[in-house]
Amino acid sequence: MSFMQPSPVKYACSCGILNPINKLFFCRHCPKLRCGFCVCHEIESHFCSNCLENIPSSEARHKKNCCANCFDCPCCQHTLSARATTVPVVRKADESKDGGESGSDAAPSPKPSAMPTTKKMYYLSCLSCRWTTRDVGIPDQGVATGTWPDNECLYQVRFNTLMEYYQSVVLQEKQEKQEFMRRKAPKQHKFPSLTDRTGLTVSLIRRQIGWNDKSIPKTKPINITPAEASAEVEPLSEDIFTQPINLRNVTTVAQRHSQPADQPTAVNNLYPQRRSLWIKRSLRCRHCEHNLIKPEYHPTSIKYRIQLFASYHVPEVVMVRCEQPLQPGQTNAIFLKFTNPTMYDMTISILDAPPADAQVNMDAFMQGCRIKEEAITSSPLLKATGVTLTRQNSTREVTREVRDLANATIVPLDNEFVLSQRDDSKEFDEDVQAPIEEPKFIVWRKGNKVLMRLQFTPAAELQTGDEVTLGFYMQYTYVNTVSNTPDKKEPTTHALYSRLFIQAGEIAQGTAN
Amino acid sequence: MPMENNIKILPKSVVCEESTLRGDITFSAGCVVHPSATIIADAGPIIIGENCIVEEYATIAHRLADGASWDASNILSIGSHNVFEVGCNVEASRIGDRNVFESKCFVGRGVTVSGGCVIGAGIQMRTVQVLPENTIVYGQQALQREAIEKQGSQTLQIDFLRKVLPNYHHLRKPNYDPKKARSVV
Amino acid sequence: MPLYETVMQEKPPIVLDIGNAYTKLGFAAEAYPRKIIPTEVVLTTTGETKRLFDYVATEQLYDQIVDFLQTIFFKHLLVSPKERKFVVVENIFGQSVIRETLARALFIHFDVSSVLFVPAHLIALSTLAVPTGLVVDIGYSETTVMPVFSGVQIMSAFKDQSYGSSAVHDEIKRQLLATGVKESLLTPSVLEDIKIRTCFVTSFERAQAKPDKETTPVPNVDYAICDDDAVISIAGSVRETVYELMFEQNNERDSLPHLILRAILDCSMDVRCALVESIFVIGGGAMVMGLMARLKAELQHLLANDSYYAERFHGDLQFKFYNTIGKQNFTAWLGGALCGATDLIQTRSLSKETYLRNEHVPDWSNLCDNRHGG
Amino acid sequence: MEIVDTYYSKDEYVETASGNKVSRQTVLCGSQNIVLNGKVIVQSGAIIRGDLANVRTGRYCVISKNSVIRPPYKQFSKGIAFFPMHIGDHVFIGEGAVVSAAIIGSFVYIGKNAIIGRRCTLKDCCVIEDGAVLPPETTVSSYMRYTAKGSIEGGQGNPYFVPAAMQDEMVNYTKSFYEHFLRTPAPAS
Repeated sequence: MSFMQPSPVKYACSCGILNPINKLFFCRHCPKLRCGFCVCHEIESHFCSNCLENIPSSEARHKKNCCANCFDCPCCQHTLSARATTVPVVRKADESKDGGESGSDAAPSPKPSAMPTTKKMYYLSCLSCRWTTRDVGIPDQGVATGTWPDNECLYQVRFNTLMEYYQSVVLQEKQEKQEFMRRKAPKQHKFPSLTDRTGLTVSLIRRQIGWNDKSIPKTKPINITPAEASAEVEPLSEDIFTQPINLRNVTTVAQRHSQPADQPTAVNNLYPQRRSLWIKRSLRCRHCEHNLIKPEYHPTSIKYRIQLFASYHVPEVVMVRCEQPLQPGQTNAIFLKFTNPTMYDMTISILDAPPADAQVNMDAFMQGCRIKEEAITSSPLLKATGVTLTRQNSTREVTREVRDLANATIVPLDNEFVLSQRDDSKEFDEDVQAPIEEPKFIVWRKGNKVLMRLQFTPAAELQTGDEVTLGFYMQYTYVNTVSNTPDKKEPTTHALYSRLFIQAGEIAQGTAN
Repeated sequence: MPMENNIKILPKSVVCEESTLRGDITFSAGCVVHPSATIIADAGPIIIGENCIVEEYATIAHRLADGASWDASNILSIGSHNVFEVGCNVEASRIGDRNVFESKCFVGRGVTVSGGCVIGAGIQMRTVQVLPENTIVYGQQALQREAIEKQGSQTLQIDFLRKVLPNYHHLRKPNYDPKKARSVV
Repeated sequence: MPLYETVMQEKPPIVLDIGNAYTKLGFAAEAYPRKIIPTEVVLTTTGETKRLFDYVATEQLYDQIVDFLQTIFFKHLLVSPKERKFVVVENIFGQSVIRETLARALFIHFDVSSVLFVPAHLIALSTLAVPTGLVVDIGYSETTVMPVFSGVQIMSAFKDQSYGSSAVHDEIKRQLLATGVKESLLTPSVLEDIKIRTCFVTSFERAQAKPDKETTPVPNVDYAICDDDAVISIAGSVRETVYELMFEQNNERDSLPHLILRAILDCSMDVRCALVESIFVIGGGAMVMGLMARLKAELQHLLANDSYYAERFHGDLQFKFYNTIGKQNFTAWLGGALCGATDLIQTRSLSKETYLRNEHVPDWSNLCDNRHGG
Repeated sequence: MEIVDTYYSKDEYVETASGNKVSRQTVLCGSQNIVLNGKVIVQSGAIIRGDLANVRTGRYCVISKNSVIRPPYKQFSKGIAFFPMHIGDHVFIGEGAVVSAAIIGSFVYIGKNAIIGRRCTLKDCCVIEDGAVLPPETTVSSYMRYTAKGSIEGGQGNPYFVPAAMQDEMVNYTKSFYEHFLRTPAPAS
């Protein structure tokens, strides 16, 4: 079983969504679990995933989020590779260009009179579908990342005219409106004057003296020729009724859409497409606006500057196995392995209801939020979906109820147990720990790991093949080394809890009646 | 049924001993068979043209149709300059020249592969069909397109392999020389 | 010009046209969308791919929209949505739950600064710089007709019918199943591919001649469905007739030409002539070969030979059509991109502050929003 | 889920001084050109073509059953050359995978029956899904997931496609794979 398979153990994130621990983050400042849904995603850096070059964001915007050097195959969307061919060129400058062009058939015959020298010419080739730039008649280039034809837009000029036209129309409208408002609501003078009200006389006098009109010259909408409708429409070619079509020459939807500007229907109009850039993201807690993840800048670096993974802070629970085949209504036990990832000992208790004191604290907190909210949220839609909103700074966090999936009852542990701190040096120690008095539900203990036996009973009404899910609350002590107030240096200890759901397996065949 | 294996290897071929060869198989000059390749001639002889490469875990099979039996005249003829890449499984009824069967592709019995074709990695072809010259089958949806030119030949690779493989592998000796055979006649 | 230059210097607004089948996305003031992607969402919880607008509960739709927008921003547009301005091209008769949920996702989850909702038909017409036109939008799930006169949509004359690309897909499927093709082969993507690569709208003459006269059949096509490794033969008749459902003659009189003529008749007398001479066909479904020629022939034919229309239309009318700039499937998006490039984005948008005040998107059909004369 | 113990018989595997566990049913061609840097598992049926060029793996790699590790070649105008292949630490190569990459970084997961074409570059912490096909010369950058559908997803900081703590996940996985890959205990005597 690798981490690639869906994990049977899920933690409820503070936003209410269930996730395996490797998709969760732990905000040390809150301190709460966060998942990909309830954090704020931000763009850290742009890079090309093919040439692994970092692209500054201004350049990325300028290049329309495309890499300047890498191209995608218009046929299969895989990356194109530059291929070099050596073509003989004749010395004469004016003829060298011809040589390059005829180089597409790889072996042009050089003129015997001229001195044959060779020159490298490049074309792009797809190693997946074998498409090449020669397929569509693009001449080879002298440099590998050469001047391959860009998406050209046939109506760009028209589009620009339209844009200018609308911009000026809107602007004019705006000015007229301002003018109107100015007249409608004149300045509140003590003594209303007629000239102020009309605004006529001042400008009239100014004009009479020969001065410029004070007011901003009115922008006139630039003229545009409106599109003309025509009675002529493109006729259906008669060939279609008689000529068989070759599907290999007709592009697919994906091919058309990868070239959005012209969306060619024939394969000989496919052109290499600049490769889209990728981003590294940083994740930010919406609640306290601290970063949860901040990757290093460089595209090839795999490190993080900030990495608050849940697996570094929250005890990891791994399901080992169930004691017996699962039967509805029959007491069973599950073996769970707990691992303490932190440098401090943890005290863990397993409960079937939220810890009482925590509940009170959280409830009070939530209640406080909710009251504030009721005032601002009045949308019936939100109420209908049962979503409550917590107003936090600029962004709000949408919290939902944890969906209770459990269909088995657990026997909560009668006492808590201690999970020792992680000590990497212990890994190499051979000496066995002195056996200590253990609660009887602990099967073994090694370093920061504990294997534990938890009793549970699947619900009696389950059928063969039904998935048994058990849910419990895990309360653990967490030592927070960061403090929100700068003066306090001592690490603080919190009692936190997480809600866990474990898919124990399916009800086995043949109920033992 | 072929009574026993009858493997003819022409000079300049490199056939590793660790390959599985069954039935009546003829390797023309310049073929390279990597270790762990499998060639099965159950239904009739297989004749492999010049300068073909058969890589690891590649399988070329000339299988018996239901109810049929060994027929010496039912020859599976494979053209020259074909490449059978790692793990491909080819049972095509006819194979021309200069084709590339990429890794882990499967080409079923009903398929006729003409020449200059490329069957992309991982593609399964079972339906009875004829692939015209220079067909490229590619991608997840196994789309087909036509290349403008034939695939380049692999003679350079064969030259290299012919130099290197004997240093590391036990080879089956070329056992059939057409010149000698002719002189005997 | 200084005023709108400042608009453009800040980050360009994002323009979204979320269609039923494909979503067009890009930036304002650009002449074509950056990407055209299927309106499908890969659910982050389970990893499965599903259509964006397939949902049971509103909360589920919200999650799907969030996931979908997340992909748009961080995979395709590569910009942070925070504090951005948006232009959203919308179907004016679209479901308000989708509109509301989209607005909620944008404002609350992504914290955008403003959203400008623009009606698709009207905004598409802006790409022509003409104030009047009869906009016919052939989309995925429906075909809609909206007359616009002097920049005002004539809502009362709006017409829609459920034939769009998806109806054509169903028709292809029906016809192919009848020829004995296995149903499992005909996945939506295969049907779309068959439609786009082999089918066309036949000529008016051939469509009329069909029942009595034997015409030379259109060549068949062998189509390889490679996913399942099968080859099916698509008869010429299939290629030719699947689009006929848009022109079907029946008692309902709801084929596309009828729809257009009825929409025109629902407008007041003095605008009809202008509309007849300014038909504007947009939408992905309009990109099929032969559609315009057929539509024109049908319209002229009805006008001349159908007594109902002959009585009501007067004079020598000639139907005229506009050509789109760019491709038909992103014309509405293009209008949005033009609109987003102007100062309207500042003045007409729904700002975050306004939205948060009552968590509601003003809607023309909602009486409450119209009461204050807004 | 906890990795369950896998047992092998004493005759089937050879354990080297550096802790490599190599099946006897493998084809290691040109073994003098193959360097396994310790605690590497090479399972039955795997082929490593050291005869074509050098192959070097880091520590804690798993080369599963029937996979083929084959240095890539490149054709030049004057001939052909096979390039050495480097594989980093903590790399898992699934069953039946065909790997012809030029470089595989560390903490890489290659799924079952994946095909890695010639001269591909797999950077650290990337995932190749089961059955994915990478055409030659593909680069998969860190924290990317190459799907069986042929698309690339993920990226560093994207929480959905590749675990953010991919490095730790792969270290734990390959280590515990090694620790749970045990010789069948001798019958109690």
